[in-house]
Amino acid sequence: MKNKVYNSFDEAVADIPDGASIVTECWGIPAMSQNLIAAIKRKGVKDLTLITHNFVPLVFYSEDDVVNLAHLLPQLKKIITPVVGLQHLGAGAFVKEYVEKGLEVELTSHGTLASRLYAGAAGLGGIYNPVGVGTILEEGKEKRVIDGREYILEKPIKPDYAFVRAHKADRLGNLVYWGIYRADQPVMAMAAKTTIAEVDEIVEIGEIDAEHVITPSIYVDRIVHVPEGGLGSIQRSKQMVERLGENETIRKLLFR
Amino acid sequence: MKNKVYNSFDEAVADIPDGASIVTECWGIPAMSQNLIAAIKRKGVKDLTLITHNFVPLVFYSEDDVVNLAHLLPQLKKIITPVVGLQHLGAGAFVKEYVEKGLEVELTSHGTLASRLYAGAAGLGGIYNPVGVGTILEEGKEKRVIDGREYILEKPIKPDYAFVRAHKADRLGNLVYWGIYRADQPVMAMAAKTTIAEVDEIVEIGEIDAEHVITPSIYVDRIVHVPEGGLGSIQRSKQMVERLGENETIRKLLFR
Amino acid sequence: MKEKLDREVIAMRAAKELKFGDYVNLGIGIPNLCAHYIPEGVMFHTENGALGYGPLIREDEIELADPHYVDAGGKYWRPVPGMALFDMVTSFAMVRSGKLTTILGGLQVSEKGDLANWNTGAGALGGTIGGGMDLAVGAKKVIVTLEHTDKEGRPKILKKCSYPLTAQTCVDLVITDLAVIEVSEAGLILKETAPGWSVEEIQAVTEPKLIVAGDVREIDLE
Amino acid sequence: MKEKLDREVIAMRAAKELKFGDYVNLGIGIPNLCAHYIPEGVMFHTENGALGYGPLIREDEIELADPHYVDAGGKYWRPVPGMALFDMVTSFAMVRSGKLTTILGGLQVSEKGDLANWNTGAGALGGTIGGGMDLAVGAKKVIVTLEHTDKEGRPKILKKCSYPLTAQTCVDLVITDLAVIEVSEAGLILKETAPGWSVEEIQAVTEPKLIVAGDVREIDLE
Repeated sequence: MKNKVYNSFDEAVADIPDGASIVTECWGIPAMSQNLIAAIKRKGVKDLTLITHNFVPLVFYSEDDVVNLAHLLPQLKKIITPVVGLQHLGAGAFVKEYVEKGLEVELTSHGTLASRLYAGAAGLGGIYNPVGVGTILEEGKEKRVIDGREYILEKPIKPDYAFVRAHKADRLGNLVYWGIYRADQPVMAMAAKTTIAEVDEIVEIGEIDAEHVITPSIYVDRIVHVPEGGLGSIQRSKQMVERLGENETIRKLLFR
Repeated sequence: MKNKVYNSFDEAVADIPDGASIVTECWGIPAMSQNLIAAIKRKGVKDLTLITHNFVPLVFYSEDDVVNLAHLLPQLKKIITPVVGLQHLGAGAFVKEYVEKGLEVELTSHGTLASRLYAGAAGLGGIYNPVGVGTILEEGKEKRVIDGREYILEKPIKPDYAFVRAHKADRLGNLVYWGIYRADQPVMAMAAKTTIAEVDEIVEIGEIDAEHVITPSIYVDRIVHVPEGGLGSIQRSKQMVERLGENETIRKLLFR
Repeated sequence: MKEKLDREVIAMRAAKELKFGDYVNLGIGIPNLCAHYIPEGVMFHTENGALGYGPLIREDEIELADPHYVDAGGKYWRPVPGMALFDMVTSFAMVRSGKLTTILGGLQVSEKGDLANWNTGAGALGGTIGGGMDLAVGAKKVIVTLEHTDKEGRPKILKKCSYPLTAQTCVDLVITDLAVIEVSEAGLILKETAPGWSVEEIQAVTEPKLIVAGDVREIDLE
Repeated sequence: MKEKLDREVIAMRAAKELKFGDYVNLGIGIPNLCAHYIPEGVMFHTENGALGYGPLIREDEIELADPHYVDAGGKYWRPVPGMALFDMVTSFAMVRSGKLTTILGGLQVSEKGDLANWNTGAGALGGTIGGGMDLAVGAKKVIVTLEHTDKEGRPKILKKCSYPLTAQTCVDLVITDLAVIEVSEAGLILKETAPGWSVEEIQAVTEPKLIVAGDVREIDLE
């Protein structure tokens, strides 16, 4: 059995070069590959293209608590995403200075992102997509009427790397997720050339039932265990939820 | 809670009109919706379009043992499939008389079928597909070079009905499958306007873990229980496997 | 001054559009409030990957919040028996399947049923797209809730939206603090009015000419 | 007459192309036989929805056959720890991912690496397409096993296939009962010969001109 288990996050990202494209989830703290993102930040690679469903600033937490994609801003050449920023904080205002310095932002809808990743995973050359017609998303793209309805030609996304945050991996690389943090991650793993998973637990072969596997092992190249209580760990997430009530802004946003 | 459980297969197909399109699995006896197929045969609706990954004659079993799509031949206007017949039995020879009388056969590759059903499920207008270039599958279709590679424009498939053969359904319609008989069925259920499931077992709400659901309830409109020991039941499948050894042709085909 | 309907009442009226057996996706804002009024037997969808989940966690039960169960707006909910979890490829196929009803917030709606709800014209980075465009294009029925006019009293129901669109000709029903308006091929049909508001008063704060339904009546929450 | 390699030996040679950590999909016929010779640490894929499944059930253990665990050729296998089951959308994305090696049977191969393996020209209904076209187009490496000539002694390795194609320029390596031939941009490279067969004898039953590898040698199964 090929060894896919890496002992450190730095090792797991060691071969990622300047100019690489990386797809990863950045929504909901337990769905973020915080340790891999932190490793990329330490590594300092430049001119990255990031594909994510959510590119947002950290608002409620310090960088000691949570590391997210916004921390990579100085290392980015391009972002492909349906969400830049948080609506109530002026949306994409926080990337303005980088855009002025040349950062490219390609907007897409979330469903379109999922379909484009599927297209990348299935080797399709493009898809005719119903979403975005008559909106800013159609700018510069080919449109076409098929059976009386208008569609936009969208290109597949085939990233160099996917960072996925899974719940459990077996030693072969089969993955299961937890709750709504499955999200875009299975199709990200399928579309990428190389997939690196950070997981709560690495279990023995056979502990994940074949019927319950979400990401089959062929799509997972490297696995790193998230240390208990460490950055991005379940324990840390739980503590943060427990502290939610202390912050009036969060109370208002999340519970009213 | 809306009642999706029907007491009979005939009731479950009662509204299917002449000219309807139906997608269903026809490969591997435990994956076939034999009771729904039998009900359609009894009903006698005509001019059906069938979409299936496998359109084959019954060779080893009598119609009392197994009912499959080939039994519907007189009721069909069109078949969309990657497999007509069995290679060692002269492939599509068994449909020849129907083709001469006007049956249309649209060939596709199996992967293309899966992608076209996904396109139907996701509301796409078409996909540029890499498979079939330079083969008979490109005939009459638009081709296009994208980023240096040639693709064929393939249309989505959006059938009126899907018949799926699942292992368990809860009363809301959430489904799980068993073994390799998951097959095309989840995407069939997603692409169809109306999905009818025949299942080994109908369980109470909560008995299927949310993390293990394969087809979410929104995609299932009607559920019918396969009677124990009846057509298409697990018991019947197991008996047939136990009898495999008695037939020298099957022994040769399956175990050598 | 006559009273307009408050947000809770708009939500109550919108919730009435849902019936037993429906599957619904609620947007952020007023739509979120509908959750409290939706009849039994309606299942909730959130585009981040759950169907049939339980009620939102209230402020007085924060201790029940589990970081693995939140909706697309970041609100925590309770897992309940019968729910299903799935990935985004499945979730957005669901969004586009024509099997969901969606209640969305709106900035502007046009007489053709165009919807603008993501950006007030502050440039491409002046708003977030998320899954709203997918919902607007893909749902079986799109209900938009919004206040009838902006803070300066200008109409939000317009001949043509001035803000960047979310989707064209997607809206089926508009529910405001003054009226219930159906989008039809012929134009906007005024179906219901807020108590005390006349057809003329509502027309005065609506840019396109309203077609008055034969059976136009006061909004009824029963 | 000199002996040609038998089907088992062709399968043994093809199996040598696989190494620890590879994922492989085996077609029907000779490729299926490779299963017995494939080194440990190689995982099997079957396009009907399983990865990492166990060995095929042999004729003397029919009682172990479970109707829920069969491969794309209808053969029964054993479920083993670590395997994964999935649907066809996932399975064919996998087939097209460039992450699998596939060993396929062949009717004809052209000098450009075109493959014909589904139909002997008996019309569109004279063969079955299945998932073979997807495998030929989508795999990282396509190995084709076939007999070097047909029953009448006519070459199956041709300048141009006469049978309907499965896919264009897809074949990487051809393993026959006489030779191992690599498909390159420059043409077909003869790498290995069956014991006792000369380069000239092999060329005589091969339509396109073969490029003889500098290190051409006898097929070695070690």
